[in-house]
Amino acid sequence: MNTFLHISPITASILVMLFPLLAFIIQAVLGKKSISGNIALIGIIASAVISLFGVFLPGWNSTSVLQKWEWFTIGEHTLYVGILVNNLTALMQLVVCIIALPVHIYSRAYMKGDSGIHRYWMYLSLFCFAMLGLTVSLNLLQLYIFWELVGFASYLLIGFWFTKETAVQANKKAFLINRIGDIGFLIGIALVYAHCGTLDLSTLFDQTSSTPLIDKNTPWATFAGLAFFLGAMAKSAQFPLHVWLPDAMEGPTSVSSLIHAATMVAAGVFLLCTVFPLFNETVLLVIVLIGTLTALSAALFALGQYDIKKILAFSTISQLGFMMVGVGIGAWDAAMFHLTTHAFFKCLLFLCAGAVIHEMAHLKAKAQLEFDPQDLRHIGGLRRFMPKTFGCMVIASLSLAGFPFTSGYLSKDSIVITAYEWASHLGGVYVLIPVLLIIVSILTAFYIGRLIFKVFFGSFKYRSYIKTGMTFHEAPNAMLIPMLFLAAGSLFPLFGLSLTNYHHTWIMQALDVDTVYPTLTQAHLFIPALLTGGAILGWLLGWNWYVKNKYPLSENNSFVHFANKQGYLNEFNDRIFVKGSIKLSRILYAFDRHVVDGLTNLFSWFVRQLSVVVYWFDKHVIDGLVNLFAHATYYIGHLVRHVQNGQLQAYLGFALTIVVLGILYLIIK
Amino acid sequence: MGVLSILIFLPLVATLLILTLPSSAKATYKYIALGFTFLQFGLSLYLYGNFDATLGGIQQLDAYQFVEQLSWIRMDLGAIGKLEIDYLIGVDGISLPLIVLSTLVMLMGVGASWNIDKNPKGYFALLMILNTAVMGIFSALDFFLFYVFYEVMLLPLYFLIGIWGGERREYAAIKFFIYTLLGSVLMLLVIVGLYFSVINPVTGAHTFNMLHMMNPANYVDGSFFAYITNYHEVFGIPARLIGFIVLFFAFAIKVPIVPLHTWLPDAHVEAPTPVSIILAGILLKVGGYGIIRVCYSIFPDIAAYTNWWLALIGVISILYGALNALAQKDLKRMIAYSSVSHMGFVLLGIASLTAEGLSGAMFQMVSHGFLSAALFFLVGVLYDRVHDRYIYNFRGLASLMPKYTAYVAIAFFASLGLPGFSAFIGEAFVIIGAFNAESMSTGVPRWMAIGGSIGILLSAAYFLWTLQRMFFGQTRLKGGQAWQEALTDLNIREQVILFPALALALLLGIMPSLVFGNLNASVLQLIELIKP
Amino acid sequence: MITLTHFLVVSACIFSIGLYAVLAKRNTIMILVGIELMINAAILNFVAFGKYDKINYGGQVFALFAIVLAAAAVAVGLAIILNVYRHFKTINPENIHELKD
Amino acid sequence: MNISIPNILDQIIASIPLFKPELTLIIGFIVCIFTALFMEKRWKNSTFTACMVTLVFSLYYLVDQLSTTGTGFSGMWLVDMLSTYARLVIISSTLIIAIFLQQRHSKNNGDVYSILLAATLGMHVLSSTSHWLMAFIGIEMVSIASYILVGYFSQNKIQSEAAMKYVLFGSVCAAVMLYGLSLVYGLTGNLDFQSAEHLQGLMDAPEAVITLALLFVFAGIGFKLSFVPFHVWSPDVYQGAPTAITAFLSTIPKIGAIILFARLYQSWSSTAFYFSELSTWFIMVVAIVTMLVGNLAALRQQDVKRMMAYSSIGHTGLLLMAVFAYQDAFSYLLFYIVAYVIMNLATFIFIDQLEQQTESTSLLSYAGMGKKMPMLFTAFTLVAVSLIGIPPTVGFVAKLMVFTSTFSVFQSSGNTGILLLLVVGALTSVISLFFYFKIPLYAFLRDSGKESYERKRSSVVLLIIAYLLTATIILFGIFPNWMMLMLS
Repeated sequence: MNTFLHISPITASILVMLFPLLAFIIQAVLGKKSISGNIALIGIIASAVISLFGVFLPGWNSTSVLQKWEWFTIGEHTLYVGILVNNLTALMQLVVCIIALPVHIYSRAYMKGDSGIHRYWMYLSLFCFAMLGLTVSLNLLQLYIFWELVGFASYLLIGFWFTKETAVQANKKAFLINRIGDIGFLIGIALVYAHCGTLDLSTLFDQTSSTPLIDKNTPWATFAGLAFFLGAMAKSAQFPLHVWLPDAMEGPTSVSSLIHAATMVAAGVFLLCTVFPLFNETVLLVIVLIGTLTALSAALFALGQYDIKKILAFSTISQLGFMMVGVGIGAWDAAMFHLTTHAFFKCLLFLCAGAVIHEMAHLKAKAQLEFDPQDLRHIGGLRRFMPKTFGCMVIASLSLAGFPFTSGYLSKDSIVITAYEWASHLGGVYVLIPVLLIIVSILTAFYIGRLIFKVFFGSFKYRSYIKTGMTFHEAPNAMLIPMLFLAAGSLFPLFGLSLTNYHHTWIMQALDVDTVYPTLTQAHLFIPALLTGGAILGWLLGWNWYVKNKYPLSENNSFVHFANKQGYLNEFNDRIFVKGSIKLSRILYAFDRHVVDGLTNLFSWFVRQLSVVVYWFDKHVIDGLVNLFAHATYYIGHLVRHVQNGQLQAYLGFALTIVVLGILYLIIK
Repeated sequence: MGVLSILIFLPLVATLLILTLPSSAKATYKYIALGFTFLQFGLSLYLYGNFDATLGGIQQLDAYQFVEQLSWIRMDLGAIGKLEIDYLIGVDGISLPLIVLSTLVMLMGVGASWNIDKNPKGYFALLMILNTAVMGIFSALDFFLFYVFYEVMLLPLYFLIGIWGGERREYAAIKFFIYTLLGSVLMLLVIVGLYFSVINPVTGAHTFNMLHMMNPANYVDGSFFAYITNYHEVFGIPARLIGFIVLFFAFAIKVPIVPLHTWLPDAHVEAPTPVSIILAGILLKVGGYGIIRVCYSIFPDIAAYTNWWLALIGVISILYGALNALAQKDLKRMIAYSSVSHMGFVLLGIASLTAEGLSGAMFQMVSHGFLSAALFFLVGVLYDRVHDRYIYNFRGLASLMPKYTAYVAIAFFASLGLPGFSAFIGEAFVIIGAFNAESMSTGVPRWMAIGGSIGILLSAAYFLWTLQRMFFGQTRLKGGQAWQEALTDLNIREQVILFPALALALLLGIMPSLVFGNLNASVLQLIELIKP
Repeated sequence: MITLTHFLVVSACIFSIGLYAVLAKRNTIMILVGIELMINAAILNFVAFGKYDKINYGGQVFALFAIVLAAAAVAVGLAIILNVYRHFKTINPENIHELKD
Repeated sequence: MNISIPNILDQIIASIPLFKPELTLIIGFIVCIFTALFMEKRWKNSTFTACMVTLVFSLYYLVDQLSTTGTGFSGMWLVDMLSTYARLVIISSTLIIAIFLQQRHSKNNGDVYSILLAATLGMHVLSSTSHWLMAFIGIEMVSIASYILVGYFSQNKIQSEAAMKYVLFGSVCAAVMLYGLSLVYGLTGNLDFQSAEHLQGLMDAPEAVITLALLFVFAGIGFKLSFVPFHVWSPDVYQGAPTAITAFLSTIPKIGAIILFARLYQSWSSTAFYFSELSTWFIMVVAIVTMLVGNLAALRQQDVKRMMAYSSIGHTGLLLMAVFAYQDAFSYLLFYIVAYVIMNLATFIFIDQLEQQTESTSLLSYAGMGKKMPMLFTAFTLVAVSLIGIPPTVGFVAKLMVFTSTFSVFQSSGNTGILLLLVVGALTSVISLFFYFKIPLYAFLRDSGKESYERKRSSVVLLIIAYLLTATIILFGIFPNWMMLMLS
């Protein structure tokens, strides 16, 4: 198949980058005239096709190829720009294309009629260009450039509705917090450059060479590793730098689905996978801890949310935490795997949510109602109105919750199991990590279940309106088709025919990294069971609690006792887990809002105040000193004039006195 | 009359032309000025094109290009020997980018002063004199010549600010003048000292030739600034250290560094738009150029000895300027302080004494050159429309003047160091160089580099804040309806001026080799000179 | 017998008196007189020293010139003071201070 | 030494050639008196013409004296390059002053020219002698002539007061100096301060007496140069005197005095005894103080002439610096003098022009004049720039040369005091910027509330001269060696 078009993967991946760029430029030139988005669409289709047939299929599982061109020389060192195509990059690029394509199609319907649509397509193409460039960069500096460009694109897209105050606040926040990370990244680059004199990934992490450039057990390596991780933390919204992602939901939902769920936020993970050889134990441990913390906290926050997109945002954060853990435990293959699967189902989730919100918004508009179309409490029982959406969403959620037959199942297992192996290899408190991860995945199942039930089951608050002729119908095909496509992608077959064993998925086989610790076969049995069980349990609870929020069973049932028990169990569960966890989540969320985010705001406020103080200092002390000096000189000038009082004899007296004094001084001394 | 001399003295011709033309022809002045600056720009491009990047320059004359040497002043002062002053000009990798930059910024400046109606004759005449002085500074290799141009530069500026400036123009003008003169008179003393310490190896006479001053062999033993066997001390401080400090002080005022920067906000805010463009675009660079060409090249030993402090000053300027910018309510003042912050990077890079840092600093100077010019021009656009710069008086301009907003956004992001634009390369390599300094053991610790990188964050903060505060959100203006009409979008002329600058920022951001290519040899040479 | 010292002492006294007059008198004419005294003190010195200057009579010659010049100066001074009196109707230097900072 | 009459006569006759220019002046002086008495009625400007002719002639004699050096009148008259060039400068600037007077005070001005010539003669004497007697005569001639000049046109209170202050202060200083001289004479028994026994006498003399004598002597010179503390008279007199006379006062008398002082210092500082040390320190301290006082006091002035008085005090400080650094090479000393003269003459001509326009010498009256007479104020600004010492003007080169020579002294002696001298010199030029630039500040930056004045009595000749002077300021600023060529 790699004879396709007879172009080398290098050229192909360059083309993949260039098409969106081309689209961007054309649309920038056209300006308001390009509202259809066809150009962007064509661009991304071309990229997708080429990246699949030109880069991925030929590049996959073959030796990594790279090509570099001299960029500029500074001092003795020459920097190159280049393209690196190996499994990792090819996969990442493909994922981006495959996700971006449906989102583009979806957007055509979703964004139709928006006044600023031409900017939308422009920004979207820009983002695709940057993201695709990021994936195949050879040079760390080059990577950094694209890294910031995606941030810039996301800034533009979050603030797409720039007249909305919250939106512009959000995009400012997003960019600034990402800037913190970027500085970390930059410092990392600087350190690497200072010690190795080059930034080419190929030369830096050259496995073949006998003497690796980097001795990772040096303090600077630790420092650099942490710096890189800081960068990843900001991009991938790791605690405590995650605060920007929930706010970023101010952007159009399609944007959230592409950028803030599937691709850009995953760039952090991708970066860590790229520079993985740099990390030593210390750094990795830090990554694991932060990852776990993020996964847990975000999952808890998600429990209590009422805003659909917020829930999904937090779930994204938590899933990113999973990936981080994957990297941290050294199984970055698993992390990449989860990244891929997550891209599909999370994107799908957002698209479905988008469809729902779209309809709700329409209803709101038509019926002149005043409610937040994203608020769960206003939505319900939609499965009758939009069954297909419902179907897609269910698949996506199942995948997220990690039910068998879904891709999520495989990837999540891969991480959790490896984590367990890692923990049991190290022993001691490390076991806490996999345990926490399992709890998190159960929580995940629960909150996503809650979302599904609340949205699609129960009774719809605004039925009455629909009775009165208001149409409330399925999403249009332009939106459905991408969703269906992604839904297909969220199932296991895409990744390999083995239902249970993630080791047999082609991604894992290709990217396989041999870990220091042994594989525990029994783990492959009970952990999936545990996860699945937990997931099912979570859904049951959710079902019982949100759909039939009363005891389901009648008296004269043969299963009374059991049912009662179950009821008790339910109540028990209800009291202990559900209520408890929801309360907890509320509290924690409040904590997050007011303390973590509050800290961010506090910090910005502090900087503001500091700046005011500094300015005061500048104006009154430094400049004041300058003026004081001037005035002092001026005043001395004034004093000197006292001699000139116009009295002749005073003059003479003055002059002669000084002479006499001089004489006296000279004689006496 | 070599091409370089033509480049320098062309504007003088323009001045004479303008002065001789009767006031009835005042409409033509700006076209004359524009024409001559265009010619200059062409010449500078010619220089750029015919520049041999392999030659280092710095302290060896044969490695300079477009050199012209005429004996200018020969005076027999009897007991104290012959006064030997040459008209010696030349270009090396350090000065070439700045020359090209200056011509470009001058072009922008002339374009920006298109609708100056108050006494255009004097205005353009002074502008052209300034132009000459600037070109002279960047190409003079004889210290006397350098000093002459350096001082001549001040006079036109005083009047440009003082006559065409804002309300507090008198204060700003004299403040600027006094500040700079204070630096330069002390510099004059050091020049005299150097004159007596250095002899021209060929003629054996004392000389003002900078290149001779850079060569330790030419120093007279026991002279005041002698390299070796120098016992001269003033109040216990070695003479050479004093000399370096004084020269640094003189140029640091121009850069400007904290705490010698307070003339800058006043001068920028009070100056008319074209003048602030030139101030920020060219004159600040004179400081950086002076530090490299004079302080570091003539006192390399001291440079290596003091760079810790210089770097510290640089970091302080970065953070201090950024914080000040964050606190501003006047847009122009904000940008002025941002210049302080960005020029801090230059100092940090220079002080790092690494090839990366120095090149980064040079690049930062170039990029800051036209970026700050563009920024000031943008402020000027707003000020022309409604004569107000107060950030809080504007809201949601984006929906009112989309083109303008687009340009502002690009300019802001370019200067807050968004990759793909030139400022990023400059700042990134300053940081990288500062990090590298420890590996090169030039004595600049890493925490300074980190401090610098925090400056990048802050710059993002104030630019984004301004962007959000002024341009986004619902349109609300202090001036109400009147402003609504006044605030028309950019016209063709303004776009013609803005577009090249921003395009150049992008171009250099993508192909830094355009600058680095010509820089490298000289930078390496300088590093060699400083590291014996 | 009168030695050089006597001359010097006397001339010093005269000089001081003249100086006093110059500084203290409230009448411009008296100031002129004081100046005259000072000059004469100097002349006295010259003559006294001239006694010991064998070669050429530098002292005496100087004395002569000094006398002439002093006379000229005083003449001019008087004329100007007259002029002042025309404008100010007084010659008390205390009251003549149009010009000052 | 043989003092038989024929010998002396021979000597006198032999010395006549060295004395030609002065002889012309003397003759011219007498001629002027007569023309003023008899011809003025019939032919106006006759005296002026006579004066001009005299000056031109003596200029001519000077020029062909350029190569000759020698002493005459039994060592009382001393002609060398320094004196010749100094006298050249004096004569040429006197020419300008004469024209100035003629332009400004056309009526009953006959005797002014004779007095002017007398002053010039005195200056010549000062600048070409090393003998105290001659020096004293010279000083007195100049002083008396200047008293008369100041008082000559006195129509109002201010001018007469100025004259009075000048004459009294001057006479007192002269008297003090005379007393000092008498002591010096007593100590040394020889009045030629370059001769060996003079120095020998000073070496043997007791310190206390030396101190007294020297300071008294310096008082006289200080009055002429108006350095601190003998500067107090100059602001009042400068302000009070007619502008043309102020121009004269601020330039010419200083030349002679500074030359004398330079000779004196050179010959005295050659040895390493108390008196030379004393004079060294004296000059250093006085120079520093003078520069500071002059420039600081000028900051607050609102009257241009008064401001210029202080500025010239400040420049005296720099002149002292030049004297301090004066060794055999007089070129930069002369250079500074010439620069100073040119700048001051130009300045006062401009001031005078404006005085004619605005009937005032107050800076406030310049407000907004820049628009009405741009040419004049541009030139004026350039002169101010030169006075500050900013390139590309002759003022800068002069200052640079003074600094250079002073630094060379510093490098050889390593005396930190000299460094202080240099630093003060540099800093004061920054201070001076502030008040000199009041002129363009008012002229260009301020707007005048008043209506424009009718142009009256603005003399074209003077303006042309002033512009020429300005041109030379720039020209010599860029090509100082041209001037040096003329000087050597």
